[in-house]
Parts: sequence; C-alpha cells; structure tokens
Amino acid sequence: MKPHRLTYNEPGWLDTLAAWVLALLWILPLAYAVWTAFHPAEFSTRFALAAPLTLDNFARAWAAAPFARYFLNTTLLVGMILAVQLVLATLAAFAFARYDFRGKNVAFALVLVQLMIMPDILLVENYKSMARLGLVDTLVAIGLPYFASAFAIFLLRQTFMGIPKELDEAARVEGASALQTLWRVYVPLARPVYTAFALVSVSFHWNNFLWPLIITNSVNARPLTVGLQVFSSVDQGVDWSVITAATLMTSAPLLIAFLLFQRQFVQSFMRAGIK
Amino acid sequence: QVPVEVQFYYPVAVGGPIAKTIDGFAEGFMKENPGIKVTPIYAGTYQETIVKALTAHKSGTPPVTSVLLSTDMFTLIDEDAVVPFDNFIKTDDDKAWLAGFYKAFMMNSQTGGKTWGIPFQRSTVVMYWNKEAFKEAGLDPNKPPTNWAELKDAATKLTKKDASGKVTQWGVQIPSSGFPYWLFQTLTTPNDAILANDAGTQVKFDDPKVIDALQTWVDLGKAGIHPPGVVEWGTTPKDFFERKAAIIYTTTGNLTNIKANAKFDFGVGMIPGNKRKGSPTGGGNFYIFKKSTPAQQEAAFKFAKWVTQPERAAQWSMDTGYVAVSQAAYDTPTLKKYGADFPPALVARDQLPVSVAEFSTHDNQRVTKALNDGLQAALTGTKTPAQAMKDSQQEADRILRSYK
Amino acid sequence: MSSIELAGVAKHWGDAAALHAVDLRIASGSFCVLLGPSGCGKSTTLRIIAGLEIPSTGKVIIDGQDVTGLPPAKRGIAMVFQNYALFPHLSVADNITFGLSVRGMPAAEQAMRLGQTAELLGLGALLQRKPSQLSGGQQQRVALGRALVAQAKVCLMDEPLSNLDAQLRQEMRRELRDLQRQLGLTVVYVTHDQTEAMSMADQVVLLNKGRVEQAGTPRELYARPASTFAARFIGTPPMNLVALDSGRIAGSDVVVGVGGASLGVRPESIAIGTDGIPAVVQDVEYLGADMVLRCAIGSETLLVRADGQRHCEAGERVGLRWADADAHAFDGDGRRIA
Amino acid sequence: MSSIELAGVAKHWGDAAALHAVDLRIASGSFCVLLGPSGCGKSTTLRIIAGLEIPSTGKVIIDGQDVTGLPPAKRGIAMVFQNYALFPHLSVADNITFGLSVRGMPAAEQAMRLGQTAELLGLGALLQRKPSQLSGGQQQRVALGRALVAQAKVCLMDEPLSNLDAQLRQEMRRELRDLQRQLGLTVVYVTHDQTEAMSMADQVVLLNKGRVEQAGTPRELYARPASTFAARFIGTPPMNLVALDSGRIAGSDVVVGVGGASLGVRPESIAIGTDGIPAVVQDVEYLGADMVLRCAIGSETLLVRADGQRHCEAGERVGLRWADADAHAFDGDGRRIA
Amino acid sequence: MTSGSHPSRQAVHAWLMLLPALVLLVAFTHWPAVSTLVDSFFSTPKGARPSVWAGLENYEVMAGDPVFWKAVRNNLAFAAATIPFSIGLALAMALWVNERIAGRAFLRMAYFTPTVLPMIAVANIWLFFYTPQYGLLEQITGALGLPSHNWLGSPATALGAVTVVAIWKEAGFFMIFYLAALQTMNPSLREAAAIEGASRWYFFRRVQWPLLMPTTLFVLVNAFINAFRMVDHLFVLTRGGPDNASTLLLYHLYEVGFSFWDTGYAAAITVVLIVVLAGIALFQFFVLDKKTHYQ
Ligand SMILES: Nc1ncnc2c1ncn2[C@@H]1O[C@H](COP(=O)(O)OP(=O)(O)OP(=O)(O)O)[C@@H](O)[C@H]1O
Ligand SMILES: Nc1ncnc2c1ncn2[C@@H]1O[C@H](COP(=O)(O)OP(=O)(O)OP(=O)(O)O)[C@@H](O)[C@H]1O
Ligand SMILES: [Mg+2]
Ligand SMILES: [Mg+2]
Repeated sequence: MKPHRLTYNEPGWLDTLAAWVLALLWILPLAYAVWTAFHPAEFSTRFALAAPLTLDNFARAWAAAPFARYFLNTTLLVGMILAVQLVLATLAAFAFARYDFRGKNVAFALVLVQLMIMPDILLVENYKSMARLGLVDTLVAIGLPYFASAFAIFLLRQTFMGIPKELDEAARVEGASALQTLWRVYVPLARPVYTAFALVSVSFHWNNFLWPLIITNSVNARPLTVGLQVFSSVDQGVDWSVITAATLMTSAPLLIAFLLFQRQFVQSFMRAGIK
Repeated sequence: QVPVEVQFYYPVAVGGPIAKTIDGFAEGFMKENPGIKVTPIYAGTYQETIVKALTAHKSGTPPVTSVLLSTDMFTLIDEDAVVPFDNFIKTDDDKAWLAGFYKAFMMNSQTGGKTWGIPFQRSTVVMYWNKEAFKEAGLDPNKPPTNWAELKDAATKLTKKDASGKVTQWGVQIPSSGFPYWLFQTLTTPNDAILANDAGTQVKFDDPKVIDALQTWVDLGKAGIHPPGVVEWGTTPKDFFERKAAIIYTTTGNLTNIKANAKFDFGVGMIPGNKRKGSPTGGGNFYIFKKSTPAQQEAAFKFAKWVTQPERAAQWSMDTGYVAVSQAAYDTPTLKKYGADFPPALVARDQLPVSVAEFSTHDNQRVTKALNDGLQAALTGTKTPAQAMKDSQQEADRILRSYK
Repeated sequence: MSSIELAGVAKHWGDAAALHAVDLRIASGSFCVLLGPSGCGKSTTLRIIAGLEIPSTGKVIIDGQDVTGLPPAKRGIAMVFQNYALFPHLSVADNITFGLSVRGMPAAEQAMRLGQTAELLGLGALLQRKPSQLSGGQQQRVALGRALVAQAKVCLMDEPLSNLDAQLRQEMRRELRDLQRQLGLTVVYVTHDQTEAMSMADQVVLLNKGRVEQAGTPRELYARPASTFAARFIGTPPMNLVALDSGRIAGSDVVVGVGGASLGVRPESIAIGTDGIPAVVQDVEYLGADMVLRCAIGSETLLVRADGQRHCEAGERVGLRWADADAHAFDGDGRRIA
Repeated sequence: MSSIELAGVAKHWGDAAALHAVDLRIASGSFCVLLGPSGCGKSTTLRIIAGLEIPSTGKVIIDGQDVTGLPPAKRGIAMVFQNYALFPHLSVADNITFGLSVRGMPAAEQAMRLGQTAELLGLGALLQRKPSQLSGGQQQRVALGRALVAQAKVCLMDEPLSNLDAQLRQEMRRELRDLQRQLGLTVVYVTHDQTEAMSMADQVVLLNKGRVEQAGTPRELYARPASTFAARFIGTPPMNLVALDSGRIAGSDVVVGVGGASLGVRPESIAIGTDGIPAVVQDVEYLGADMVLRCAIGSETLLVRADGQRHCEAGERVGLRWADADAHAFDGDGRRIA
Repeated sequence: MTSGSHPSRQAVHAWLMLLPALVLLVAFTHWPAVSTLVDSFFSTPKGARPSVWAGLENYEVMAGDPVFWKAVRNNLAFAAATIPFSIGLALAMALWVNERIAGRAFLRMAYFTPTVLPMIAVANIWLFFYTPQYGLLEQITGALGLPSHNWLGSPATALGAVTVVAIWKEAGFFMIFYLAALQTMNPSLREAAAIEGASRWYFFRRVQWPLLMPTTLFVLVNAFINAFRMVDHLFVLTRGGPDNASTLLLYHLYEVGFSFWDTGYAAAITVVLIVVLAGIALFQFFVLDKKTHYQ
C-alpha cells in the first residue's frame, strides 16, 4: 500500500478513538438539543428512532420574541465589541510584550485584575456611569464595559512574546515604525490566536445576558439572549423542546461561523524563513 | 402637552408570547388615556426583574411601576423603593376596586395597614393527579386524597416498582429545589401553622406543628413513596407527563402546560388537608416606585387599576393559567364559560378562601434561605426535622433581630 | 555617501563578552569585509551598526553623526540577516518590497524595482511563493533581495551567499560588486569565504575573539599578515607556520634565513621538485584543479599546493623551495617581526 | 551497514515539481555528496530519504528494505537540517543529547558522548547557552553535534558547514571524514562547496532541476563531465565553454582539434605565455594565491587561471595553450561527445 | 525592545498604546472596584437607615458566616477538580485536532460547543442529563442495571455534578487557545524530533509542552480565576443546594448581593475574593512568567 501522508505526525488509532469518544461526550448536549428541537415534546426524553419530525418547536420559539430584530442587534453588538477589543488589546499587548518601561509590571497587574472582577458585581456602579453618560438602553452601553478586555490583552501579550524577534528586527531595519511593525508583522503572524479570540469573544457576547438585560429596555437595543431568556423561566417546569429549539436557532450562526473559521487554524509557519 | 411616560417592568415566568399580551394591554390603556404613555419592558425572570429594578433604583432612574414578587414587599419597603397605593385611593370606585381582590392575595400586599402591592399574576399551589394511574392502582380516579392519611394511602398504592425493586412510579412528589419553603407551606398550612407574622418580623419554624409537617414530608420519602433527596421543581411536570410521579404538587400556573402535554386524563385538586385545608398563594404584584414624579405615579396607578379590571384579569388568567385576582373576573362571561368547559381552571379559585400568604418577612430572601436550607437538610437526611427547624429558627431570629 | 565609524565599541551579555572595544573606520562608498572565526563577533558588529543591539560602551558614528541611540529605521541602512529573517506570512514579492511599501513608495515604482531585483537574483518564477515553500538558497536570495531593493546608502550583509552554489555565488559577487560601485554604497559584508573576501573587499577587517586583529586591503592581509593568527586565517590551505629552533626548523638541521619564534610560508609559495629542502610526502589531498601535499621536515609538517594533474604518492621524497620574500617571521607572541 | 537506494522518486507540490523520477544508489559505508544549483532538489532528496517527505511516486530502499512508508524514527538515521531546527528552549547540551535521552541512554554515557562531541565541535564553553544566544556558526555546530552524537548508521547532512569559517570548516571536514570512515557510516551530504564535494566524496551526485545530471567519483565528474551543465558546474572558475563554428572558435579563425557544438577547457588547464593562441586580456581578478584572467578570442571569452604573483594588466596580449587531453567536446544538446 | 531608541521616548510610546485600554479599564473596572472596597467598610443602607461607617464589621460577619465557609470549602474542591481536568483535557483535545485526525472539523466543533451554546440553555440540558429516573444518565446507568440516583438532589453528588459541567465548559474553551498556539509552533522541530526517534509523548513532554508554556500560563491564570467565578450553571442546576452542598463563592456572593441586597456584606466578600484571587493569580503570573520560554 502506498502511503500518501506522513505517518510520523499523525495520531494513531488509539488517539483517534479517544478523541472521538471525548468529542461524542462533548457534543452530547448539542446532539440532545438537535434531537429535542426537531421532535414533539413527548420525545424530549425518549429516543425512539420512529419519532416524528417537526418544526413546531422552532415556530413556537420564533413567535415568542422579536428575534429578527434581536439577531440584528446582536450581530451589531458583537461586531462592535470585537472590533474595539481587538484594536485596544492589540495596542496594549504590544506595549507589554515589546517595550520596557517603568511601571510595566504594575500596569500589567492592573490589567490582570480585571480578570478577577466579575462584571456582574459592578452592575450598579456601571449602571450609574451609563446613566450619567446618557447611554442607558443603547448598544454602546452594553459594549462599553467590555471594550478593554484583559483577557485579550493577556492572550495577545503571550502570543506577541512568542513571535520571533528576528522578524521584528527585520521590519525595523526595513524602516517600519513600531505601529507598522505591529500591523504588518505581529498581527498577521498571530492570526490563529486572533481567530481563537474572535470565536471566543463573539460566543461570549452573543450569549451574554445579565448586563444587556439590565442596561437595555427597548427591543431596538436588546440582544438575542434576552429573547432566549423567555424560555428559561421554569415556573411551569422546563420545556426542553422549545428551549432547545430557541437555543439552536440563536446558536446556529455561531456554529456555522465556527465551522467556517476553524479552517483558519492552519500552521502559521511562524519560523519559516528564519534559519 | 407632553404625555406622562410610565416605564413598566414585567417578568415573564411562564412560556408563551406573554409580551404580546402585555403590549396589547399597554396599547389599549393608552388609547383610553391619551395623556399617558406606558412603555412595557420585559425584564427577565422575577429575580432578574428585581435586580434590574433595584439597580435602576439605586442609580436614581427606577421604572415607574413594576411587577415583582409579592414576597418582595418587605425588601422593597426596606430599600425605600416603593410607595403605598393608599395615596392614590381617592374615590369610592377606587375603594371598591381594592376591596374586590381576593383576601388571600391581599395578605402579601399589605402590611402595617398600608397597601404596597396590587395583585396581578397570582398563583397558588394545587395538586395534580394521574387518573389512569389511579385506575391501575385500584383507586377511584375521581376521588383524590383530601387529607394526609388518604394521601399516604393513595401514594403507597400508586408507587410502582420494577422487578429489581427500582421505583418506576412514585406515589407523590413535592418538589423541593429553588423555593422549597413555598411547597412546604402546603404542609404547614394544613397542619394549622403560620410561618411568619403579618409584620414580617417574627417566624415560627420551631413550632412543633411545623416540625411535624416537615416530618410528614420526610416520612413520605422514608416510606419509599416520594422520591428521595431534593426534588427538582423544573422537571416535576415532566415527571408527571412521564408517569414517573402519580401525584404532584405544583403551581396553578402549570395548568396550561399540563393540559397541553399530559397524554392521559388528569385531575386538579385542592391540597390535601390535615387539621385544616390550605395552600400558600404566590406570584407577582404591581408596585409603584418612589423615585418617580407624582404625575407618573398617578398614571401608573391608573394603569394598574385598568389592567386588573375584571375583563382584563379574566383574559390574563386564560392566557397564562394564573389565577384571576378578583371574584368579579370569575363572574365575567368569558371566564365563566372557560371554567365551565374546563373545570380544573376553577380549583385554584375554590382553594383561595382557605389559602394563606406566601411566606415573607423583612430581609425576606435571607430568612427564606435559612428556612430552605433547613428543609433541604432534613429532606436529604443530614439533619432531623426538629434539628433542622431549630437551626433555621435560630438563624432567622438572628437576621430579624434588627427589625423588632 | 555614508562613512561608518565605531569608536571603542564593546558588547557584553552578562559575563560573556562578544566585542572588546572595537575601533573601526569604514570609508564612504567602500566595500568592507568582516572576517573571522565563528563566534568572533562579526554579526554582533553588524547588528550594532544596524542599531539592533546597543553597545555596552562606545559610539557608532554614521556620516559624522552619532547614531548610537538612533533606532534602526532612522539609520538609512539595509541588512541581510545571517538567519534571513524572512516574513513567513508574506510572499516573496511582498517580502522584497516590504521596506518600499513601508516607506510608501508608489506601487508602480515598487513593481519596477521588484522586477529588477527578482531578475538579478533569479527569483522571477517564485514571486508568489511563501518562504516555507522555498529552498534554503532561494530563501537566502530573497533575504538578499529585500536588502538590495531598498538601495540604502549603507548595506550590511551577514554571509549573504553562504547557501548558494559556487556558480550563482560567483555571479552574485560580481553583481553585488557592480551594484555597490554603481550606486556608491557603503557595504559591510560578513563572510567566511576568503575568496569572497579577497575578491570583493576594499578593506578586510579580521576579527578575533571580539578584537580587531588586522585591518587593511586584501593584498596587505595576504602579503603581510600582522600575526600568526592572521597568517593562518587567510589563505586556503593556510600559511604553514614552522616552529624555529635557533634559526633552524625544529627537529631538523635545515637553516632558514630568518629569526624569531616561527617561520610562515604559504603552501602556494612552495615549489616542489627534486632539489631544495628534502621532505617526505605524508598525505595527498586531491582538490580538482590542484592538490595539497602534506610534507614533513624534521618534526614539522608543511602543506604544499601542487598541480592537480601531477602524480604523487605518500612516502615519496621531494625537495621544497621558496623565495626569501615569501618567508614571514613571527615572534613568540605571534606578532610579525618587521 | 546501510545502503540507500532511490527508485524513480519524484516529488511534486501541486504544479511545482521538485524531483523528477530520481534513481540513485548509495553504497553502504560510502560518502555521497549531493551537488547542484540552488533549488535543484538536494534538500528534498535528503528529506525523502529521511522520511520527512513522502515521494509523490517511487520508492526509498534502505538496506534492501522498502522504507517508503516508514516513519523517520524507524529508519535509523541522523540528520543535520539546513535550517538547523534546534529546540529553542533547550540548552546546547540538551539539544545535542536529545536523541540519546529519547533512547533512554544512561546519563553517564550521555555525558561522555556529549563531552566528546562538544570538544570535537568546539562547543565546550557554550553547553549551557540557549540557541538564541549563539552565533550563526555556533548554531550550525550544535545542529551538527546533534546528528553526530547519535552515531546513526545513516547520516544525512544538509550544508552542515556553510556558516563556518574556512579554517574550522577544513578541520570539520577532516573530522567528519575520519568519523565516517571509522564508524563506517553512510553519509549523504549536501554542499554547494565544490572543494568540499571533491575532497570528501566517494560519490558525487550532480542534480539539475530535479534530475540527476551525473553521478560518479569526484575525479570522473571533474575529468569527464557528462554535459555542459556538469562541465560548467564543477570547478572554480568553471570550465570555459567556447562555441564552435565548424571546427573554429566562433568569431575567429582559430581551428581546434575537436568537432561538436562547443569546446570545453578548464581555466587551470590553460597555460599562459607569449606563444599559442593569441588572446587579449580583458579583465583581471585577484584571488590571493592566484588570479583569474578573462581573455578574448574572437567573439568568445575564456577564463584563465594564473599564478597570483604574476603581473598582468587588462589590454595585454597573451598566448594561450592547452593539451589535447584537456579539451572536451559537447554536442548541440550539451551532451558530451564520446 | 532590543533596539535603539531613547528609553524615555519608548516609555511614552508604550503608555500611549496602553492609554485607551487603561482608561476604559479604570472607568469600568477599577473605579467601581474601589468604590466596592469603600462600601465594604460601611453598613448596607436600608431605606430610612443610611449607610454608616462600620469598620470591619462586614468582614467579621463574613468570618462568622457558615455558608461563606461552606462555599470556600466547596470552591476549593471545585477548583482542585476543574483546573487540572479542564487544562489536561483542553491540551489533549488541542493536540488531537491540531493534527490530521479523521473528522478534524467535526472534532473541533464538538469540543468548542460548550463555548458556543448559551449557558442558560445548556444548564437546562444538563438538568435533563442528571434528572432521576428518565434523565440521560439514568437511562444509561439503568441500562447497565445500576441503581437510580438523584445526582443533583443529594448532597454527596451535587457538587460533583456541577463540577463536571464546569469541566465540560472550560476544557472546550481552553482547547481553542492551545490549538492556536500549536499552530504557531515551528514544524521543523517536529521533524527534528522525529529524526531523533522521539515518541509522540516524548515530543510532547520535551518540546511541545515547554513551548506551550506561554499559553499554559495564560490558561492556568484564567482557569484558576474561572474556578472562582463560574456560576451560571448553578442558577439552573442546583441553586447552591441541597442545603448549600454545591454553593460556590460567587454564587453566595450573588445571593448576598442580589437576593439579600446586603451590599455592604457583598462588598466585603467581593473585596476578599478579589484580593485573594489577585494575589494568587499575580503570583502565578509573575513567578511562572520568568520561567517561561517565549521564543
Ligand atoms: N513546500 C513547497 N512548495 C512548493 N515548492 C517547494 C516547496 N518546498 C520546496 N519547493 C521547491 O522545490 C525545489 C527544490 O527544493 P530544495 O529545497 O530541495 O532545493 P535545494 O536543492 O535544497 O536548494 P538549496 O541549495 O537552495 O537549498 C525548489 O525549487 C523549491 O522552490
Ligand atoms: N544573546 C547572547 N547572549 C550571550 N552570548 C551571545 C549572545 N549572542 C551572541 N553571543 C555570543 O557572542 C559571540 C559573538 O557572536 P556573533 O554572532 O557576533 O558571532 P559571529 O562572528 O557572527 O559568528 P558566526 O560566524 O558563527 O556567525 C559568540 O560567541 C556568541 O556566542
Ligand atoms: Mg554571525
Ligand atoms: Mg536545500
């Protein structure tokens, strides 16, 4: 038999098996959601092959809130947050990774502290700030506290520190300014990490709930999860059919986006061209 | 003239397109009252709604009115967030309107001689039973247990086990996650115990009648006819549909849900009594927030009054499964017809005369948690009922010390 | 035009010293080759001139201006890195034009310069490839292209041809030299290839353990090595250094006409024949055009370069001869005598 | 003992072909040098032997066993990568002993081997450094050390000495050759340095654009180049190829004694004097030991190697002469005639 | 910066780059956090009773609060399980899907689903998994003939059940960062290791793992912090019950802050939580950062 691939860097069958077992476990909730959403309620706990398919649950879920508008808002929201986060975090991470200056450690510690502070704890204070700024009930208000992301700064700092210094030097010898070097060398080389962060940030803000609920009032400024929340109130007991339908409906764009963007995780050959 | 704007927060606690009904109310109201602009704002669950309302209140921009749990009354008073309705009750019509609400609902809406909340989406705990299971067990499907002895007896017969001795159907199931105290009241009330005084400053958890009630609950589990440990509230209706529980205690708010999903004939009945009959009420009231202008408050009052008029209350009841808040609502032709077609819808109303207030005190959530912890400790067997209630009492006394 | 001067430049990393107080003057428009054994500090010197390392002490002066604290981008230099440092995410074309586009040169002019450079380096067919898709020598040529395209006044090259085959190398040398002359560039060039050093340099700077051992024109270094180190370092095979024992070749009674501790004679200066100083061939290395014989005289051995076509076997007895002018004398410290 | 055989090995990347059906036999215990211009497929060949690339077609046979699908670890080889591929986080010592510790060799023996190797390569003082703290040549020596310490039966080396100075290089060559003989290693060695190829190889394989142009002993390649490509590629300066116009040197009436489309004469085979074929010196390149003259005959030019001490100026008229045995004839396709 | 320009100019540039992020951080994180710190020394204002200086009273209350200590113990157990498991699994997942494994795109998505799905919904699905009698777990254990168990409703298993959900969520989340880091690794190192005959495990241990340290440091700090601030699923699954068996610190904090509205006490818990977390996380960072190989 003729080998077409290099066997030395491939996982063996044992790894493949383990990976698949783990993946099946991991996807179980999603698989369950798919099952339940497409079947009538009585099959939400019974897995019979002959169960009839239905789109009823989706129809019910769709009708419960102005989802079309919410989709629009959410898309604008996550787009805005991601864009600002990336810009701010890139600049800050670059400063931390490649500059030496007094107070660097203190500044970095201050940034890290944000990781420990749960945004919900600051609800009242931040509400006050937004009220003062006259931003209550706007998309900007939802995003503002998240614009400076310690998570992103930390992540990018780690990545930038790992970028070969040779390339930085080469860019500078070629006359690139610090910002040009950042933009033309660091950012493209960190692409897999940017992809990772983008996926995570978008997912997080797509699903973030409490702060948007509190700070917004009108349909025009509210994200999807507020619509989704209608189904999670359990006064009447859990109605898995409609919850899962709503979940699939709201998460489908994310899942599709992930499937598209996971291809971005390709070998970046960061050290190719360096001897 | 600029219309008076009234922001109105409301929670959605039951499934379905509630928001549309609320929007419909607001529109209807505005048509009749052109000087007022009501903006309904969906604010999540009850818990999220109060977080949102109080966060806004603390920032100086609360809604004008909001529907919040009736048990939040003391919390809202303590936070100095709301104003009593008494200021707005001026005409005879107003007085008649106020007097029209069921007494049981007003218990959680008044304290210190003042009315702080107006009943809106209210409920009570009732019992649902599976008629088919009754038949299989040789019980009369149309004669549900009416007291503890009968309940125990029926539950014993209804409990089914498979060959390996594993229970496949529990006789009775009373959920105990989240807010066990509320379900517990379906046991303490029949045992003729009231957990808190009207002023919300004193609780009686270590009352022998309370301990006895808890013992009864624990004993159901020990007898193997009630699921062990803490029973999830959220899955209880499903357990019922799946015939894993033949009798369940849950809110009247579940009626629509059970009606739609139970694939068998079922009955709805009053909570079985012991020394007396009875069940707690629950659900939400209208409150008016203090930090709004008098004109807004007045407008909010008008809105609350308008929404609780019999026709609207009747419609709300049918849309949501909640109990209509006044007798007048039940006297409307629509609800009458609905009740005639679907008699279980009237059980809650019929139980109201013997119903009691939902447990509520000052520093309500904290005291409630003390009780909940005790209940769960007893139900999971980590403490005896007596010990559990004694601990809870101690904790509650400590918390309430400063309110005396 | 840009002259370069290093004044007392030293560089330490912790305890390790890479350069000890180097003084150096490179005339504007000249071609200066840095030569020296591996690890002697050539790259460090280049990197200090480029501004990529800050000297521990000393100053760097370009065109009369002290640039010691100036960032690389402001020094008007181009550089070929020893390790290439190509941008892995950019195509060959983008790598080469990186500096041009950074400086905002119009696209048309960039394209033109790119075309010229690519043709010069034989990279025309590879412009769309990424560095990871190139062979080692192709990568090196891209690195060279990136430095050449800028036509900066000062060009620093760190072994820019080390991975090219002889032929291409030869061509490149010529092209580089032409370009340098034509544009009047000041080039500082590191190489370990002596032929390269000899054929290209206006000035050769020989470094040894972080110190300048000798600096001068190629001919000077070849003809009058300042020390045994310089003598042995330049020339392949290197100059023979024969220990002298009071005027005689050690272990023999052959008298040579010079004093000092050792005598140096280049292998190519030795004529082989039947008469002259008697020696025994110990070993023959065949090198194509010629061959190198190892011959013993007393306790010393000498390498002798001879014509490759000649036949010679180990064990043969031969006679060696050299002109007086080809004999170099060194003292006990290895310094040249007179 | 391990012989290596490539049978019809080709390698494509998409459209780009790096190797076209290469057949090659390397005897066990021999020293084989791969030679060829930049980008001709030397590294690719090496990587295919190593098992780092899978050939698009063809088979790799080591020691009679088809290893085409075998992972590198199972082939019993060691390799020096052209780009070193040092582990950046490991010290020099750990880099060198990486393979030994993989195989669970006792620490004492590892230390011993490390000591030997480090001494051989002059890395003794640098064992605790990280690769980023080394000079280019030092890094290369670490890469070499990592391959040598294993004493694998087959050793693949991709330009292992390209960044070393001439002297060290010379030493290393000798050491490598000794080691190879002593341990009976089969070495496949890529170099662009002809002297290296000539002095070290048992067999030289000349690659051109992914094809084997000629394979044989160094002498064979030098003395009887199979094509104009081989003729021009081997030898510095390369063989002169003079276009013939019906037996005469193009643009002149000089008759040469051979037929074919072109005549090849090596620069070092040409004697320069006053008589012989008249030519004009156009250019002089000084190379230390000798110099290279560019001389014109008719419309053709020839390079001539002469003694470096001799004086010669552009414009001088000289006479050139070569032996008949030194004249090579090639046909229109560049193939050797007879 | 290795190269040339004047140190003070460098500093100015660096601070300019930090400025936008720092301004927002200060405005929406540090400033409110400081006001929390101040609040913790005051009593909780209750309507008519304004807040007054209370000194350390809130901290004393905390020291005497059994639920707090229960939450501390639970949280330590929770952290001890989630941190190693989620990092270990994340790493294994990333190593798998970094390579050419069969069904790679699917595997990647499967591992990433916890991050994509909203926690409210997911918690409800897990609720079904854990439901006695007909829940998924029960259906499986039932098929194997094991006895029925009330996973969330009994104190012995509630915390464990909640921990499993957290690991499920975290591992998939961190996987993505490991994957990204693996993709930037130099492929020739794998080749060099393959030549030397290193097994996959050996290669991982000696090469990949040390080179992943920057990411591990990042993941570790985050895993550590998340262990003390992951609560979403508790709201649906157990609400800290039964009898606080699964209460975690942040859940307790939520109860105090948003159910009891005891802002003074909540502030005190917040301050302690932040100070302890920050102390440990920064310690981790600054110690490990020095030992990390970055390029
Ligand atoms: N990944 C790749 N994709 C496409 N082409 C490639 C790739 N890798 C190498 N090549 C091409 O294959 C040819 C042979 O490459 P190889 O590295 O074997 O050359 P080489 O003989 O080692 O040259 P050098 O002496 O310059 O190192 C080159 O033309 C190169 O551009
Ligand atoms: N970061 C560093 N830390 C410590 N020592 C270093 C560092 N970088 C270089 N060195 C040492 O400084 C000396 C000079 O290095 P340099 O790179 O200048 O040598 P080089 O002359 O270019 O050698 P080569 O010809 O091998 O490239 C070497 O001995 C090297 O080990
Ligand atoms: Mg160097
Ligand atoms: Mg190569």
